[in-house]
Amino acid sequence: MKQMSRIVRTVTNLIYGFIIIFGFYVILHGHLTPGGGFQGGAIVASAFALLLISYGALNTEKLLKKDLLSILESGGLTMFIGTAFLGLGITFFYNFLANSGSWFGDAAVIGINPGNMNTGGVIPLMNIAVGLEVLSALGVIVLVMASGAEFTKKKENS
Amino acid sequence: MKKIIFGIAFIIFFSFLIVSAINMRQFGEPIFSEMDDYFIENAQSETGANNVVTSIVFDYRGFDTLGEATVLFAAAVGIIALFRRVTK
Amino acid sequence: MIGNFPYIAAIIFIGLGIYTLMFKKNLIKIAIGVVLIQNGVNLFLITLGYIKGAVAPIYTYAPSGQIMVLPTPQALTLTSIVIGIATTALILSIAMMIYKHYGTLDTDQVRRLRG
Amino acid sequence: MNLSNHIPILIIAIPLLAAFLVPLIGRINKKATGILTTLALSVSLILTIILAVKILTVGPQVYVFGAQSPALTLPSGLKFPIRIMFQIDAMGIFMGLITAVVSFSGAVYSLTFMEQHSGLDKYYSLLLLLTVGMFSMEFTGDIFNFFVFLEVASIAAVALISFRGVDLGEPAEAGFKYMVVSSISALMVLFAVGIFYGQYDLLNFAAIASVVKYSQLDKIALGLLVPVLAMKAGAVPMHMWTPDAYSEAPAPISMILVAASQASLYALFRVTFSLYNITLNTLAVGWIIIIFGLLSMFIGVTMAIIQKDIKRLMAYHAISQTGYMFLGVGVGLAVLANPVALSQYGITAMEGGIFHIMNHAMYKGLLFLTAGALFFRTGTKDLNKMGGLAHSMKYTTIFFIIGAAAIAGLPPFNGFASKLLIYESVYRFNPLLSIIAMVVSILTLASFVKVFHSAFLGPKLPQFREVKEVPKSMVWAMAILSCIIIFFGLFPDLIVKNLVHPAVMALIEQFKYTGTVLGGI
Repeated sequence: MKQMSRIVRTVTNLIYGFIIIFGFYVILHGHLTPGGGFQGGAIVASAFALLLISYGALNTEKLLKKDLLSILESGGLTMFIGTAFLGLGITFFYNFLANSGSWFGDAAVIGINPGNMNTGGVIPLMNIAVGLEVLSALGVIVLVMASGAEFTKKKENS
Repeated sequence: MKKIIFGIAFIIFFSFLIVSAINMRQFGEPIFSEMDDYFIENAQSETGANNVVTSIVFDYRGFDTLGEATVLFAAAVGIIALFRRVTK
Repeated sequence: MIGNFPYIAAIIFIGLGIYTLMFKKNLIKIAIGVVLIQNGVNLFLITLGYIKGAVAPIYTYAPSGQIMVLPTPQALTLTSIVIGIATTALILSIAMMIYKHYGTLDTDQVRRLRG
Repeated sequence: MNLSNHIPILIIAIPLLAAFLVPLIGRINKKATGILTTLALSVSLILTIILAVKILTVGPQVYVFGAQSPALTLPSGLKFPIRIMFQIDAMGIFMGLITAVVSFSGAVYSLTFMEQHSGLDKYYSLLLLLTVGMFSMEFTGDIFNFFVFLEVASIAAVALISFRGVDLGEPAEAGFKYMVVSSISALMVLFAVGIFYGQYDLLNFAAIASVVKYSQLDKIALGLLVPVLAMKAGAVPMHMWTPDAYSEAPAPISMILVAASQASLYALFRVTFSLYNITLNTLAVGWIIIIFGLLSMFIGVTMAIIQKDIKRLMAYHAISQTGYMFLGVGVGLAVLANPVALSQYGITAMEGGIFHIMNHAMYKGLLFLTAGALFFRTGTKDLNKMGGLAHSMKYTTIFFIIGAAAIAGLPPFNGFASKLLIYESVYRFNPLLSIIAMVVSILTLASFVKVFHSAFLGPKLPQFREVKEVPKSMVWAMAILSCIIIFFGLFPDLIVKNLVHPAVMALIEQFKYTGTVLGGI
């Protein structure tokens, strides 16, 4: 994959940061507004895909390290299953933070309300964990497939 | 010959599915909704999250979500393994 | 009958996917067939949750006095969409690998394993 | 916090956590990945045995995720469960034991078998994920959760089958076939989930079983579930993926794949017995399953005789042996609505079929491992190129003889025990079926005599002069399975009475299955 024209690269430079910020916004507000870890992670990964098609696989690999993303992926999943393990005093996946008064532990106003960030118990934590996992997993998949395509093409020419 | 067998199998399967769609309950008018009513009424007080879908995804059906994240992880690991460079 | 049209639309998706799988010979087209079936099944699931005139099941600034659609199918569809992404990515990678080794995507020429 | 209540989830969560950590640890130390995997799987094997003892003495266990207490299936004022739960009865734990033993010995075997390959951290991670997927498929009481873990198992299996696809084309090809087959079957399962959900607004197996009416839609759901699960189990009209996947995967993975297809077989029995039970037309559905079995037995063995590739030959035998399970359990299903026939021979036939599941996992696993050992030392899978290996690979030869005798149903081994149960009970149902089963058994014996002759007997070939016995970890893995085979062969009554009979009764007695969740036993 070669890099695309200057117009595309300039527009990418302008917007990819905003896409990533929007993705993290969706991840963090998953328990209040439409969205959540998967959707936000997919949005961030779409920014990676944008970088990839406008700059080409080889240039993007300098910016996004595959190793870093793999570590982030395992870390996100470990955090997710770790949060589930913490509920093991009662049951696996027990929401031990909800309505407890500590982190994310405020009781929600029942019925229609403007939303309070500090609610949801373990749900925001799991959203963050899954968000990290999805963005890194999709990023790794896109990067590896793109560089693999380059790899297969070279083999074909030689 | 193979195409004829495939064609017959396809037609049988497709009519099977169409029959299921026609017999399905009316679109937009669920008959039973006990489980979902419970979620809509109690999700806010039990989990504290405003978004009922998220509270189902991460609380009531959290194990599904773990499985789904695992599928994505498995696919990523599998793709890295498939495109690994060094072969001894 | 006409009230069930959304289900039939989903079924047509699935049928197209099965047709592609059965009669097409290109590995990428087979992958597309699998994706079509996925989309059809996801569409079928999500239509099950709809209630006429209802709003999304989210309490943040929801319109007052409205009933809400069933939330479970949305959660199930979310799960199955992510699984679909993973399946598609793996299937395409394997197709790339086959192309690397055989230099073709035609199933008739790829088949080394038979009998 | 009392950990003994949490055993069902720990069996799954420990390998899952290990699977997430293995890629991280693989960056620091490559050797540690295999050891960590073996450790995690041995913990889950021990926990499975503890849970099995508990279930067989106390009764079925439920584990509700995220509830106030692990056994709280119905929160106050509800008629049906709302959370995901594990529901493990004697049948579920029977399959769980198979999975635990097979995956543990697979991991031990892999320690040296896979040593020369690169990307081992990914390999072990995927192996753990495959195990987790199988365990969850067998333990879960939620139909959507079943779909999710079916996908976990199939994606991990595909990645493992095409693990050698970097160098070779054939593994990638086999992986592609398996991927397409398993995604179609998973999606059809999902469609059936949608049908059940749309009708009853329920996702729990037991809750659906208590309300299922066998309406037109339920018939369609059954018509979708039975063929796709039979396809995943490798029954004959849909068997095209089986020989490719089994023969192209690394040997320990072929062994685990056998157990993975049996998890689908278990799901098929679960659907027909626990979900529908006598609401369906048992005679018709039973005969459909019997016909699957007959076709699998006969076509599997005839295709096996003409093979030259040793793993492909064994893969066709795996199809053929799956037919016995279909036959035994199918006869049980056909007479399910008839209490007299059920108690006379139906239960015995089912005992034979269910016992054969475990026996088959053990001896087919052992045979795949010996084939892997031959491949490890000689570098070929072609029977015509092998010969005289009995001189240099003594242990492997002994293990192969044990496995071959067991699969052919010779008396002191476990295959004989389960096959005898099937023959004598099926004979009372329909003599012709029993005769076909015996003929297939004889053909199996003939085929394995041929393999033994061409691979092990004869003079020592010059190109294999350097060949020596395989490393210790591979011998140990094969020894574990051989010991189980011999033990089962010597004391079949003990196993049938304590392990197989409760499993069969758990399938037949639907009210117990629903009662565990909904109360009212």
